This record gives sequence, structure tokens and C-alpha cells, in this order.
Amino acid sequence: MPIKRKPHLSATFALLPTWLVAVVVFIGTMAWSIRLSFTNSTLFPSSTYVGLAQYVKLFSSAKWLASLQNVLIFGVLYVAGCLLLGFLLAAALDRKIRFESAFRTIFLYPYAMSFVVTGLIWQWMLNPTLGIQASVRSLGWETFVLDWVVNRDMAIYALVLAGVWQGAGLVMVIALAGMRGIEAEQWKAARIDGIPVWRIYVSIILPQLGPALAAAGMLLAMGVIKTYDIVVAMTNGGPGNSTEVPAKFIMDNLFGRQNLGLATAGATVLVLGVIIAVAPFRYAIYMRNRAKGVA
Amino acid sequence: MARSHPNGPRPTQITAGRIGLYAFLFIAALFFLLPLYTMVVTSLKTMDEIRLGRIFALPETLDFSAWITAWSGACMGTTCVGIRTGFWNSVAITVPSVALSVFVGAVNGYALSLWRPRWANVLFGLLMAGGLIPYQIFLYPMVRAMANVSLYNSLAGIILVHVIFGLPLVTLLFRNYFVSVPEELCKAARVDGAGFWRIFFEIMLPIAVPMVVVVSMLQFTGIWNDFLLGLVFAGRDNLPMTVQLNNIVNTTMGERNYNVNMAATILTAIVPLVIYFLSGRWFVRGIAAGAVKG
Amino acid sequence: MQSAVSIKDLKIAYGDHSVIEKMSIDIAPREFLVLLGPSGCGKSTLLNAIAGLQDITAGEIWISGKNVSWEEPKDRGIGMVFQSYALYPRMSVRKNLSFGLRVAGLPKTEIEARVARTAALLHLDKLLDRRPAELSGGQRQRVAIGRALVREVDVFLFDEPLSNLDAKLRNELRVEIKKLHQNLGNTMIYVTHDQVEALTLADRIAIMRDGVIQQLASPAEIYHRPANLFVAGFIGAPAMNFIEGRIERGNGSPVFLSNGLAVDLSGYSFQAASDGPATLGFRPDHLVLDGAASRLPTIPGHVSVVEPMGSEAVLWFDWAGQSLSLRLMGEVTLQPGDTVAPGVDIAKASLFGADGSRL
Amino acid sequence: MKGMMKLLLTGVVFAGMLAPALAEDKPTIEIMSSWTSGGEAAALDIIKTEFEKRGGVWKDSSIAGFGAADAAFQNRIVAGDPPGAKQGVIGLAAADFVGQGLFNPVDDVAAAGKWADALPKSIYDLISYDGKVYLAPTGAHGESWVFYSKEAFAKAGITEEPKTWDEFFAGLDKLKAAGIVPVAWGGQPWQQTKVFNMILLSQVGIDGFLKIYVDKDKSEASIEGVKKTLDILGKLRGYVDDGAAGRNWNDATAMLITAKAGVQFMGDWAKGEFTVAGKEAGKDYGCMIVPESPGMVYIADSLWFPKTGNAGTDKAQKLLAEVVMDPAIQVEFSLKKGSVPMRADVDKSKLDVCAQKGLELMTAGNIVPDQAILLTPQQVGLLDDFVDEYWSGGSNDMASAAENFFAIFE
Repeated sequence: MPIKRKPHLSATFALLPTWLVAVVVFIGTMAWSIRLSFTNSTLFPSSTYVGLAQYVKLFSSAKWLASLQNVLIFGVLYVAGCLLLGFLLAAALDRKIRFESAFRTIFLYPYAMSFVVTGLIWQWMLNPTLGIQASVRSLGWETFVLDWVVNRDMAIYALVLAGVWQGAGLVMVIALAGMRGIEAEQWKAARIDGIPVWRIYVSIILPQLGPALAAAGMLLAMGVIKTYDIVVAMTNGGPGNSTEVPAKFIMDNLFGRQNLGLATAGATVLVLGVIIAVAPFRYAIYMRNRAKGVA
Repeated sequence: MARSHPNGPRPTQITAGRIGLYAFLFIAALFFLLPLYTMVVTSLKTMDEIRLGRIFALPETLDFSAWITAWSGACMGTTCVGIRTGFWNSVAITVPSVALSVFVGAVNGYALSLWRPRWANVLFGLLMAGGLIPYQIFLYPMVRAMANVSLYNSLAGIILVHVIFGLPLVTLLFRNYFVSVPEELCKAARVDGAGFWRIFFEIMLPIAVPMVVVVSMLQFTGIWNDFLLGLVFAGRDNLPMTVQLNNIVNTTMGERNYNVNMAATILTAIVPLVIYFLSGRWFVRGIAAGAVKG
Repeated sequence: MQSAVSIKDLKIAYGDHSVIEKMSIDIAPREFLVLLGPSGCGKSTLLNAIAGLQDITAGEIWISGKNVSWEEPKDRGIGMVFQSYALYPRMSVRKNLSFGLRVAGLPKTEIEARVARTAALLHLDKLLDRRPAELSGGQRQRVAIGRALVREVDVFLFDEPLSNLDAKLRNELRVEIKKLHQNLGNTMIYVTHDQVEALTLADRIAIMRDGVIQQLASPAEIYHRPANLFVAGFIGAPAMNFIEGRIERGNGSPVFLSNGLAVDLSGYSFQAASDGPATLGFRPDHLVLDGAASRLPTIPGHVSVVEPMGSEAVLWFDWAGQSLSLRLMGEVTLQPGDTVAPGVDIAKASLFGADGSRL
Repeated sequence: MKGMMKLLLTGVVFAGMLAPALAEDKPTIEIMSSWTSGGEAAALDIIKTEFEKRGGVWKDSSIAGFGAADAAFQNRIVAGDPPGAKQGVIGLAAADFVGQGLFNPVDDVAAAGKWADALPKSIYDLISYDGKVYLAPTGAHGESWVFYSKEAFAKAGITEEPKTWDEFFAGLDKLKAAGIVPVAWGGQPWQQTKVFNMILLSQVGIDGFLKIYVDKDKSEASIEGVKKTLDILGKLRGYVDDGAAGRNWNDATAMLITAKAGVQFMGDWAKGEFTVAGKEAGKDYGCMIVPESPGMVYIADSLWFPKTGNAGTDKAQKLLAEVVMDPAIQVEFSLKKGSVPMRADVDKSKLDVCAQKGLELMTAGNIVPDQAILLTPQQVGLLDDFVDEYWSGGSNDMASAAENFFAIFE
């Protein structure tokens, strides 16, 4: 006779509200979106199905294609930039520095700023007629150019700059915490082997920080797909399509352009893309944990 | 033994590397401080001075009138009361939202990592997928849903919305934290006769204090800085400060009042800023205590 | 007399993966039972199942005459000590000790009395207001033991309680646990992978492998008469020497033959007689350095390493391409390369058949 | 669709039931607008003051930015809890809401106030759906204006308003030479589209304009007109400053007010900014219709009245409609907002020179509607995309660009 003990009722019960949210809000909304993406809905949902017409329209829209490309460029550079600068700052702060906590606060404070404020400030700083360019020119360097926000080819990098300014501090904190957790004996061993300090950071410390940095990268990446506020505040997608992003495309079509069908098609593509990008990663983690759990 | 304070190789004399290190740090500090400096300086200038266009110059005389205008006189449409009402609305929205979402997140993380009921992995996967979806697409159905339970345009409604959209991140952080808590602790408590909630409140929550600090700070800044959800769900009597900031920044009286805009911007950002300045060390400690792990 | 703990046809499996295979054990009151085995053998799983922390797939668990198979851990009348101590980090020692009693809703005076009694017993009196982080490893383990004691139950479960401690502390606490058992007289079930702990503490040892008990017997029995090759190899340090060969019965008494070695087995008490392939096992302490003088069958070879250990020494010598060990008392003057011909005392040796079980 | 509507209506009724009964039965209304800029807010305040004078209670829900305000409004509609009034343009977006039965008609007010007689027929037709009046027009805006700073023109030595595009570009060169930013360009898609339209009208004329936007005509003449328009638009790229991208229209106007820039292409609401800054039309700044243009593009603002299911709000909506169409208010409002009154029967003497010019064109019928009136919101968006892409893409390939233009209507 198989014997089952009382299941963990309380735990199941405690997770009920979360289940409700996950199923009703997350799955429900996605199902709703996917359904509407096959209709010709404009201002309000309609039930006239048009097959893949919205998707065809979506992928013939230069704006949408540009937005996908932009979010990819922005995402990679933003996450990489935050990780790199954050790691460098952490390594520098790890070197027995005076005023360490002051530096730490300075590097971390932008994380308290909203993307709206971040976008506004940097839009202002990088605006050629108001900001750094104007200031430097008024000091006598008449040919100085720093016009990223209004330059079609550079606007996306202006977004990256502002994003890195905002997010690098978080990575710094995480990396610094990791560095402080590394066994002191490794430093001794490396010193005895005569390995230069930079080499220790690159070859010994960095690999050990891998999981922590991956987690930080994941936190940042979660924000990338949702990138909206900073774009609206800084460039509003322009000049041209140069900083258009999917979330903004969806938002514009959802409201201003009253194009529910196209907006939901965009959303569906985006979510599918995310799942395809994330699933193998999560599956690997799941398999790893399972392997550990059974042993 | 983990190092509790900086202990790389002992600094010897002032070497070129040392100078380079400090140079790097100072340049980085400049990069990080410049925008804040510009905002503060501009907010203290008169419009006449701002027109000169030297945004990095110190103000000739300190003029706090822009701050006063931003706080209590700036116009949004036909009303000119500054952003002070929004300040209290933001407080009323943020404080309960943070408290509630931290609590729910902690319970979720605890249940998912230490009890692992059936389908726990599925739930976690769903939450993570939900966390990656841009929340713009939730707006339309959420509005309908909130209206159906008559929570639309209410304080309770906006709080609920913040808690829901905060769930993925909060749960992720707490789960990762509790995963590293030895299972034996839970077992010992069960032998001692404690149940799910008793273990949570008396043993796990006290352990998770560093994590609670980190999550609270992340959620606080996130919710305080939110614009879109506040605009859509809060209702006109509860509009948060960020919505009012948007109104002020986009309202002009013949000429853009950069000083008022900057003052309003700083006022909006000041609460999270103060929190980071004052409790940044707790944040760092929380992270060090394993708040964010791989 | 009624068993303190009784396990009947217990089976634990995760899906298709079976961890405990149809196991039955009876543990007498006041008995000290050690579950010994390599990691992954299922010994901790078994302990957790007894504690009620692990769902079982089939079978029953009885404690003090009650079927507790479906009971919550707190209702089983057990106390448990964990490997990592599992002290509640944010509570003082006093609170750690009293937590279970408070949860159970015992009167305050009773709680205080019990905590005081336990603290005195374990010399924790002065540490009562400290946090776990402020204690040394040995102190933490004593608190963990105290947390089990304070419950005043009949059965204590120990899950590798000493393996996080250094060698010296481990020895000290081992003695303390033994004294505790002698003074309190509770039933104790103790999981370890350390054979010294098992041999010194146990009334009976259950040696487990892959979820199956290989031998359940007293330490002496297990040491001297291992039930199979696995048990023989697992217990004893240095490990038992094994020589593979075959048993042949010429005219009369059986002989063990291997590589020119012929050992007369007339002095061996067979459990099951059998000819054919066999393994001869003998412990290093059952070899005599000068075999000829003792009139024992000799295994000649060359000394390779000598390990002096103060009062005794272990001598390693090569025979037929195999390294064998021999324990000697007192000083050793032999050098590597010297020729030796130790004798094996067949009465104390073990013989295993082709299937690994004792002959 | 039916199920959806049912749900919506249930929501409406539900919201109505929940609305707390007012202690006093003063008609109360929540008005949602994106009129937060100086002139806009001042104009809205005229309506507010009069509304309150007549016993109404005014709750202001101003949200800066059309996008944000529209999003908030649509969400409130979806939630079944719309505001009592919404400021919005007359056009297909409003038609959508009316078509869904989400708006209250103000037919009786219109009948009592004889709106049919007071308003130009074309406008009256636009605010009526199925024979009922739904929207209360606040004012019309001319969108073919070039504003210029007299101070800047004087500095550059320009004495006369240019009559042709050639003269116009010559003038811009002079401004450039004088170290003044020639064009105060608002680099946001919607502003750029307005410039495109005013140039298009100057190139194809009124009939040609209507052919393109109403009949979606793709004849040789239409294509040629679009190409010429793009040519002029392309030339303008050389006369804007570095900070143009993303600039708000009021920031651009501020450049004229401070004489930093010479001209601005904008609707006449820009006058509101001049007025707030204490500048006078004809004295400090000038206004002209774009060169070679036979008429004026116009857009009409109005108030929308969503169904709230609340009787008090219904009453307030009627009062508000009355106030908005009051002849005196129409003039006062227009003065502040910079628009042209909708009613033909108002006192024109108070209007400034620019508004009088505009009113002349209107009465003569030399006007064409803005794309918001003629195109669906989706098409409006695509038009914005098209102009923006051409402007900031820097391409001069007019032929393929013209192809893309006509693709909008497919």
C-alpha cells in the first residue's frame, strides 16, 4: 500500500495568490493578446479574424524592424557596458582605496533615479545647443562636437550612455560584494606565484564572480525588453527610427494610433522572442539543479 | 575565511598604477556626478543666468525661488499648486506597495525554495516569463479587470497593480536568497513542532533581513519612480509625483523654466536619493549577504 | 520487550529511482544504533524518514509502540541533531533551546526549568544569551544537542553531528555523546560515515550500501566477522588485505591457493563450505611479522614503506605485485627493501566466495 | 464585439452606481485635457471661469502630452469610468468613439443655441453623426502659418514677407548669414507632418490636396506635387540648428520670442506662447501663410462628452457645451489659445491681425482639413512615420519616397 503523508498544504495555500496572478494576469493577458493579434481590432477589440495579416503588416513596418534592431543593440551594449564599468569600478574600489564609501555612494546613486529623470538629464547634457557641446564651445573649442541625442547614427549610443550611467552602480555593488567574499588564500597563492594584480582580477576573480555577474546581467536584461521610459524622455524614438524600441512601438499602437491588432501582434512576437531566448538558459539551470537534487 | 574588509596586496608606495587607479576613480566620479551637479546648479540659477548657456557654471547668486515654485506654485493646466500634493500621493502609494510586495515576495521565495510544493517550478517559470513581458501590453486587460472589481482609479487599485507587477522580481530575489539557507534549519524547526507560518515569521524572516532591505530599496525606487502605472491606474486624486513632474516639465509659460523643471525633478527624485545616501551601506551589506546570487 | 523504533518493509523512492529498498530494522530501547555507509547509501534519507522529514513510499515506521508513519515530526517523540547544527541564527542560545517548547505551548516555568537542566548538563550555562554566530564549532554542536535533549523524548536522531568539527573536537564530543547515552539511557540513532565513531559509539552498527543493509551487528562482530567483501573493505584502517585465489579440497582439509601461496584452511570456521574462486581477507593486525617462528603460512615480500605512529607502526610490503599492510606494536627497525615473510593467522581471517559473501 | 460592448456598458452602469451621490446637486464635471502649455492653459481657464460662474464645479485632470492624455482617456473608457469631458480634435478618432456609442449627444443644447446657423456647415457636419450633434467645438486652428521674429528679420535685413519659396529661402540665407538660426524646427513627427502638409497645400492647391487625402488619388499630378513638397522639405534641412531633433513646439516658439531664431512653421496656437510672453502680433512678431499657398490647413478642437451613466454629469456636460459655444467665450478663448472662433457671428474686432487673416480664409472657404480629420489614427501614425523618416533619413530620393507616401493609404 503506498503511503502518502499530509501534503504541504500551507505552502500550497500561501502560493495561491501568486498562482492567481500568474494564471489570470500573465497567462490571461498573453492569451488575450495572442487572440487579438489575429483580429482586425483598432480602438476596441474586435472578433473579426484576419489570420496573419497583422503579422505581415508588422514585419513590413520599417519602424518595427528598426525597433527590434535597436533594442538588440541597446540591450547588448547596455548590459555589457554596465557589467564592464561596474566590474572595473568594483575592482578599483577593492584596492584599499581612501574614501571608499563616498565613491561607492557616488557610483550607486543614479540607480535611485527613474529612467524618466535619467533620460531628461542626459537629453539635456547631450543636447548640442544646451549641454556639454555648447559649454565646451563657449570655452573656446569651437569645433567640439557632442551631438549624440540629435544625431541619427549616435542617438542609440546616447541611450546606452545614459543607461550605463544609471545601472553600472548596481553591478559595482554586486561585484564588490563578490570580491569581498573570495577566499583570502587565493590572494596569497597568486602573490606567491607572482601574478600581476590585473591578471588576478581577470583570470581568478572574474571567473568566480561569474554567477553573481550573470544574476546582475539578468536583472538588467529584464529591464531591457521593457525599455520605454528612458527612450520617451530622451529621444522619443527619434531622430527618425533610430531609437525606436518595441515597447514604445506597442504603446504607440495601443493608444495613439488605436491599432490594437498590430500592437498585440508586436507584443506576441516580443514575448515569443523572449521565451525562445530565455528557455534554453532556464532549461539548463533546471537540468543542473535536477542533477544535483537526485544525487 | 571570507574577507571582511579590503585586503588586496598591501599598498606600498605611490606607484604609477596607484595614480592611475585614483585617476580612474575620480574621472568615473565626475561622470557620475556631473548630471546631478548640473541639475542642482541650474535649479539655483535665475532664468536670466540660464539663458547665458553655461550650464556647468556655478550660480552667481543662490536663488531658491525655483524650488519654492516647483514645490507649491508651478502650474499644471489650470491649477498652480506645485508638486506637493503629488508628494503625499506618492508616499501613500509607495509605502503600502513596498510593504505588501516585500511580504508576498518573501513568502513566495520561502515557499518555493524551502517547501517546493507541487508545480513550484512551473509557477516560478511563469513568474519569470511574466517578468520579461513589457507591461504596456497588460494595461488594457488590467484596466478592464480592475474596473470589474471596482478597484480602478483608487489607491487600493494602484497598490495592487504595483504588487502584481513587482512579483516576478521580488520572488526571484527572495527565492535565490532562501535557496542558500540550509534545508536542515527548516527540518530542525519542524522537529521543534513549528509549522509553515511559524517557521517563516520566527526563523526565516529574521534571517532574511538583509534581503528585505535590498528588495525594499529596489521596490521603493521602482514604485516611486513609476509614471505609466500611476497615470493609468491611480485616478486623478492619487496621481503620483512623477505624473505631476511630467505635467510641469511639459508646461511652458512662453519660455521653458529650466530652473523650476530641475528643481521639480530633484524634488521628485529626492526621496529615493536620500534613502540611497543614508542606507546605501545596508543595501551593499544586503547584497554582500547573498541578496543577488547566480 | 517492545521496540523503541521499528521499521517495517520501508521503501523510499523518487519516481523510478529507489533510495531505500524494502528495509526492516528493530531498535531496542536504550540501544545506540549507528547507520554507517558511504555517502549516497541512503542512511540520511532513512534517518529523515524516521524523523518524519521525508515522505516514504511504502512500509511503516513505529516509534514507542505507535505507528507514526503519517505523523508530523513534532508528534513522533524524537529529537534531532543536524550536521550543520541548524541553529536558528537570529535567536540566542536560550531561545534556540526553548523554541520547540514555546511552540508546544509549555508553561513558562517548565520551559525555564528544562532549559536550565539541559544547559547544566551540556555546560552551556554561560552561553545562554549568545547568538550562534558568537559560538565556537564545539559550542554550537553542544547547543544543537541541547535542543534535542530539551524536548525530553525517548529517541534521539543524530545526522552526522561531528563531521563539521576538527579532529580533536570530534574526539572530545564523541566521548561526551557516549557519556550522555550512558547517563540518559535514551534510544539513539546515529548516522555517520566515520567508522571510528561507529565502532566506538554503537551497540549495533547497520552498514548500508545503495539503500540496502549489508550487515547489522555489534561492532566486534562487524570488525571480526564482516558479512561480505563490502563490509570487510569498508571497516578498518588501514583496510583489510585481500588476496584473490581459489579454494581446493585435496584429500581432507581445504586449501586456499594463490600465486604459489598455499594456505591450509583447517583452522577457519566455515559458514558455508565451497570450492572454487574465493578471496582471502586478513586485517593488518592479524599478520605476524615472523611467520615461520609462529608456524603460520607465510607471505614473503619486500618492505616498501614504513609508517611509524608512535606506539605502533604500519608496514607495507609487496607480494606478487600487490601491496599488503601489516600492523606492528613498538619500534620498527626495518628499512624499505628488506625482505620479510609475515604469517597469516587463518583463524582470524575471512574468506569470501565469488559473490562476495562470507564463506 | 457585442459581448465586449455589453461588458463595457455593464461597467458604465456599475461605475454610475458606485459614484457617490453628490451632497449638492451642482453640476460637476471632470475634464481631461492635454492643454498644459501657457496659452492653452490660459484659454482653458476662460472656459473654466465661465463654467464656474454659471454654477458648475470643475475638476481639472490635465495631463501633459497628447500621448499620455489619450492613453489615460482610453483606459478610463475601457474601465467604464470615463471623465465627463475630454479635449480632443474633431476627426476620425472621435468618430470611432461615437460609433461605439460611448459619447453623449449634446443635441438639445445645439438646437437651443442654434449651432447649425452659427457654425460653418462643414464644421457642423463634422460634429454631427447620424443627424445628432456630439462634439462642442472650441475653436479652429490654422496650420499653414509661418511665424517670424521681427527683431531677427530686422537684424538680417529682411524687410518684406517673402511671397515665393525662392524668396523664402533667400530670406533664410540672410538669417543664416546674420548668425541667427533660420528655422526654429520642432523635430517631433507630428510637427514635421504639419510642415509637410502646409507645403503640400502650397504645391497642389486645395483641390489637389483633397484629391490626395480624400480620394487617395495617385495620379501623375498628385505624385508630382508630393515630389515637389519633399524637395522643399528636404531643402529646409539645411536651415535648422543641431538641437532640433525632438524639440517641443513651444521650445521652438521660445526661440522666436528670444530672437534666437528667425521663423517657425506652426499652427496658430503658437500665438498663445507669444501672448503669454507679452509679445504682440504684427509688432514683435509677424505671421504669414506659407509661400505660394492658396489657402490654409485647419484643425478644429472640441470637447468630447463620454457617457458616464451619471445624471449629474450629463447635466454638467450640457452646461459645459453651452459655455463653450457662447459667442463671448469663443472670442476670449481664441484670443488666449491663438485660434480662430468657430462661430461666424462673433465680434471680430478683438482678434489680432493673424486671427483676422485666418478668419478671412475660413469665411472664403479657402481651407482644407488636417489629416486628423481625414485619416484614421493608424494612417495618421503612418504619415508621421513617413515624414519623419524622410526628414531625418537625409535621403533626397523623392521618387521612391513618393511611392512610400501613397503606400500609407493601402
